[in-house]
Amino acid sequence: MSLKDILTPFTAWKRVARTPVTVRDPFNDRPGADRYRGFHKNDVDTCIGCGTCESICENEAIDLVPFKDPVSGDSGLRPRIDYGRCCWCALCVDVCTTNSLTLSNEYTWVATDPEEYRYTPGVDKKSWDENEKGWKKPEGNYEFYDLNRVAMHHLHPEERSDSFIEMVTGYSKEQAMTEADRCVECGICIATCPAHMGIPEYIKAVRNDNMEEGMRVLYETNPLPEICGRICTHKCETVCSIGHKGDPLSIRWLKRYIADQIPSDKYKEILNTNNLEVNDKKVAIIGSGPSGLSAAHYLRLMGYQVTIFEQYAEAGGMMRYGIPEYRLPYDQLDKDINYILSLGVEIKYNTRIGDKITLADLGKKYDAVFAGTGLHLGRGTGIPGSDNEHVYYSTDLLRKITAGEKIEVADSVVVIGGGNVAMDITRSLARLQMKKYGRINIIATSLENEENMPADREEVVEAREEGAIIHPGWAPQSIEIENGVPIGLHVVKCNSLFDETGRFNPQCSMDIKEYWPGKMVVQSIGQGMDMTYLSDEFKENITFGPRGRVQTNEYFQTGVGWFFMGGDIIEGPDVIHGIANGHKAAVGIDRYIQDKLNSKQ
Amino acid sequence: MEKENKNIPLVKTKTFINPENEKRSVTAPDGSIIEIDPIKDYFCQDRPKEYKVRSGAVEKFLNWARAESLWVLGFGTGCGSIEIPPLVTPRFDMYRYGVQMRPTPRQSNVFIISGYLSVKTLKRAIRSYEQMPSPKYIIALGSCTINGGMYWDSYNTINRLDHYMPVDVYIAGCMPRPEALLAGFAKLKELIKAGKAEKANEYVRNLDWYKANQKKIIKDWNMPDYNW
Amino acid sequence: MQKIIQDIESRYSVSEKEIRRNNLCFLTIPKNQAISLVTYLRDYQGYSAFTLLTAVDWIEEGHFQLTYLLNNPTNYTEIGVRTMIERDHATMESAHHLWESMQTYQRELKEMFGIDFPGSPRVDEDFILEGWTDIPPYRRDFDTKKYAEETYFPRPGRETNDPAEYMKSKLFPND
Amino acid sequence: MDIRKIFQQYSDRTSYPEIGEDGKPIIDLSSHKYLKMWQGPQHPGVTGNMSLELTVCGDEIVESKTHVGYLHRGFEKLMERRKFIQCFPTCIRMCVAEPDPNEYLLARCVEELSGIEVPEMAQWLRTLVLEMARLQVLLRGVPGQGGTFALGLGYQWGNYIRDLILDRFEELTGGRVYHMYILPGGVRGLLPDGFKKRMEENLKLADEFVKSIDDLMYSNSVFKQRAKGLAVIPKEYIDKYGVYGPSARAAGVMRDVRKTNPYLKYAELDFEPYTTTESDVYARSRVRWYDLQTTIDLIRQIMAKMPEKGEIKAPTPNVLHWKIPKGETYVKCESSRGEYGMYMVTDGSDMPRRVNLKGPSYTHANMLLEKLLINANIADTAGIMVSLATCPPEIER
Repeated sequence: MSLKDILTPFTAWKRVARTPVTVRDPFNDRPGADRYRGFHKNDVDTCIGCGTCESICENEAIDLVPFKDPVSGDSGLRPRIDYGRCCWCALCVDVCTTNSLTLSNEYTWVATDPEEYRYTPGVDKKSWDENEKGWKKPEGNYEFYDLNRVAMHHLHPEERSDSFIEMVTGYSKEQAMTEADRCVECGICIATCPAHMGIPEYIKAVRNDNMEEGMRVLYETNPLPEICGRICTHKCETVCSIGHKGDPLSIRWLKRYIADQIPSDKYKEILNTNNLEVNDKKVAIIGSGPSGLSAAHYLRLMGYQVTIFEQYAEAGGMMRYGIPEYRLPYDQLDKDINYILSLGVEIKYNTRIGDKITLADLGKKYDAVFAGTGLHLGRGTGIPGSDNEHVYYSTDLLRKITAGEKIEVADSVVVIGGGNVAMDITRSLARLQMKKYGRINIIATSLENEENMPADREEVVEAREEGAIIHPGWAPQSIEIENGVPIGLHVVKCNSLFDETGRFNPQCSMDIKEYWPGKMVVQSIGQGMDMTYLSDEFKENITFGPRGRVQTNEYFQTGVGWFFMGGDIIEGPDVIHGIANGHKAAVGIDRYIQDKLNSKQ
Repeated sequence: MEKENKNIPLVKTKTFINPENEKRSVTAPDGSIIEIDPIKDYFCQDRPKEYKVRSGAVEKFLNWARAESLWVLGFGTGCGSIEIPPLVTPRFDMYRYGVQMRPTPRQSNVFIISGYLSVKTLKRAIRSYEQMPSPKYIIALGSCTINGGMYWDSYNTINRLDHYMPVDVYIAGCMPRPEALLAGFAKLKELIKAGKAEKANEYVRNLDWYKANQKKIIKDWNMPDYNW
Repeated sequence: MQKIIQDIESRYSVSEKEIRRNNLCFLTIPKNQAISLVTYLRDYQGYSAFTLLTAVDWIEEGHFQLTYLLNNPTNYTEIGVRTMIERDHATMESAHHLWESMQTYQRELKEMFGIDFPGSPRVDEDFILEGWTDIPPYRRDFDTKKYAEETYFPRPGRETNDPAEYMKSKLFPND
Repeated sequence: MDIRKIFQQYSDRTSYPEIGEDGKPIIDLSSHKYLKMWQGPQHPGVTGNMSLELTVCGDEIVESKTHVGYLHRGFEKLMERRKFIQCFPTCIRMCVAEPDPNEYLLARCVEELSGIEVPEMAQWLRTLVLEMARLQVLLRGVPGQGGTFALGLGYQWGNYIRDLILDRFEELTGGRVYHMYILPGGVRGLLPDGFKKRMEENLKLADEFVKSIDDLMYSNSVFKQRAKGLAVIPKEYIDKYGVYGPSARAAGVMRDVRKTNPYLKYAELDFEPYTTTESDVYARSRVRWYDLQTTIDLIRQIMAKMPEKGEIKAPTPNVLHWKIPKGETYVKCESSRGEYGMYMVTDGSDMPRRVNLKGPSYTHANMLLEKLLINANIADTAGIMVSLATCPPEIER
């Protein structure tokens, strides 16, 4: 022990003269840091109630409680947080699909009643709601799931522009697993899908590489997965919660992936439909489109004897005769249809109801009838020159292409219409032109401007890739006829389509004119329904709504008890509505028949 | 909220006796033999009594005095105790608010339950609490004391502190910052001055209910029911 | 690392080996050889520091995996010696004579997994738990959530909705 | 009466109690020579919520048993029923004083078992956070040693600077104590603007603190008298009892994972851990004091060497259903107390099969402390415990 050891500690005295470091007012002087993880805030208008915050919370601190009525894409639920559980890890903020959930930098909450510590941020007003600082999801490449979808491989425009082979190649296993991994299993999409398919469930099956399970999930609500996996309008993807920050999941391609993996001879085994029961009740179905097939499938599973009446030589309706082969190859179409037929569904081809057999005959012979006759009639523009024989309807042309009939495609074509069917015919004719002339000269025009074109975006992009010219925002005025054949189309600039009240009322600048030459003009501005089989005796009992659509109850039952209708003539037009209608109608038919049986007893 | 079910009869649990608490006779240095029954001799087993509120200004003065000298028991029962050192050191300096740490329950009147309580600690916490002189208060920190917090599914930590001990003030956070703790003390002062920090008396009134809850989870109850 | 593994393989029946990094590998050894191998590694191969002993419950296969992790303080490598023991009446030879710290690990395993180490000092004393009467908590068949809910009653008043189910009940209840 | 003579009379502390045939002391409580007493869990002199069962003879300990488990939450069990990402908030609470090594180890285990590479920038930030964590622990721990010998002043100074470091943590990570900063794949944010400048100001204060604590504590005759020669760990105990980190380095054995198995960016940093051979409480405390300087220096080096911008997180699978193939690994890092390791077993599901955390306190507080306390004074127990830096939540998890 030296003297130094005794003296040096006294150097501490020199601190006496220092300024004190004590925080004077600890309640106000020290707001949390900019990134502080304090109490929760939620922007309830942005929040969609997807519940990812709930599923990542390791403490089960988050409940989803009703906030408003659900709408498509918003569950109407909002997270309520239990501060008896929360640990302020902010994983809920980082995982939030809409970035609506954040933390403020407020951190003081003292209470005497422990029941107080449960609140719904954004709904229950708190003093920190307006607090701008606090934890937000870190910027930059910081994500808990991949925001970019796995790109689907398309055939190159040069490869595809002269042939009808399928242009989308489908996912490989690895791609499908990666894509399926992005799903957060919120289930928001289910309500938006018309068929209410178990989307998160089958995506989970992809993730677990359990295709058989995936197949069973698919067939619970959708008996045409190969078809839907290719041409579905995928409304589900528009509400996908991942889509708020990044690309929505490729739900459609994942569905196709599952169906593609299972060979058709395995279907019955996997779906356990080898020995279906048969009862003595019979149901007739008019039309073998998506709604007809769907109804037939579910009715058959319930044990009914089902007969389909099809006016053409092959089954599939619009899926076969309306959709070009490059989008939906016939072998895949047949795969789904043949499975349904193999369940014991009888089909009568080339049988048009209304000709030899009337609806009344069916009503007598069968316990119930379902009509899914679709929209097969082309709708005309009515402009001068449109009555020329070389001015075509797209539906007719598409049907002819499918049936293999020869089409005299001209070396220059104008298509009127900006919907998906217009794109289909544009691209089909382009392929035919390429085959015949080695070059493409086709113009499609639509009333709607570029942003509002009714066709799917990718359809327009692909059509352009293939060489078609798309001119949106023009109103057709007249078709120039020379020597009995059309030679071109006069159009004027169209500015707006709807007036303030939302009525269809196109406004055009008549002085901005354009003329597009074309030796063939195709009208593709919508389709109409052929309801000639509905004779007057039925029309009495059936109510018609706007635009000539039949009014049905929620089970698609018409005023005539045994007669059900569905598909494009009721809702849509698209495949998935047809499938959903068919399924629902099958349930309705089952109830109707069972009720009748019960009342007899 | 649980007023109606507070009449649960006292559960008789099997009483374990630690070897050092067993009855024994010892020989004193002078050769005489002394019988010792530690449970009886070392603990007071009487039921606790409610604190009687004095009248008017006297009580008001006493409450003011109590509120301005909160002596905290230095027992870090869980993670929350890591934020106590900043409080006793210059940055936040809680001495200026009349709050200070004491090493023994006999000198303290505030017990900070700093977060989760494992069953093993709960037993010690109850003993410490009961040894504190009345009037006494409990401040509970963090989620864990409210509804289990992080450890809601753990087999060894309690979920709701108010089932076992009476809590006057809760502070949210995991863990609450020193500033939040100071706010908690301010709230407690407010309550004491208003004469509303009555939880210790509630504990006495509902002693049987609390004891039943405590005995339900403390498997080896080797101490008297009440010791102070 | 390879050299040591080859050397061990020539002396002991290694049924499985997993080389994780160039300084960490795991070897599976029959139960009766495990302590012998650990001793060998300590005394002849320089693995004189003992890092940890723990168990993994492979309830599906009906055995516990014991892992003795040894550290070589000179070349800074680690070897994990794994051995499988029967889950029913699990016992293992005690290794407390090799390292003083071993008895704490064995006490913990006895308490948390119910694996007995006959002869290990204080192995039957309570270590972490106090008055525990249920099955040892680290076993996979012990459900901690169920136990916690039954014993410590969580605060009532919580209810939650699944978004998909809620939307179904509100938007299309009949489907 | 010469007091010195009385002390000399009892100075040979090994003479009692008698050692039995099994090598253990024979302690007959009824002889009135011995008293059994508990230190903790409610005691200001224990490091956290743990207790010692001491048998004393006079004021001298003849036998001690450590009792832990007051903070047992069953983390390893809880993590078996949590997804990998959900393990993080749980895991960091395993050591309250220094949570960041927990985050790092868990993230490293997950990354190693699933084969994820962490971006450069994230590695630097991780290194920074780990060193900051060490700094804040040491700022409390170094003067805390004085506190156990009734020298509380340094503790007041140290805690103030520690609080400033916590402010920097708050700025960087959003949390004061539990940072939740390191996640599998990377970290949760870049340095805020002006961080380095503010950090440098704090480090200057820390520099000054290092100097003044040397004057106040290490040159203090009272501290020297009490700490020197107390609880010497012989060199052969290092492996036998499992002694790590500063405690081992005080005995002349180099144990520092940063140096022996460099992880993150430590290989690129220039530092030399201090070793000495006295191995008593004073030496262990002194090693920590040198560690404090090393850490301050390391933080300066890291801030100088780290890039300004960069990716902070590698892409990971969707954390909500992240499955990791079957495997097992052991990852370690250097905490302020010594080697801190995590052993993880996965079985191909989205939750770990088993996680086992191995901290130095586990061996320090149990067998080693029990051994070292024998023949020490009751008044010295706190000093010995703090010198071993026992952290109860890490022992029982």
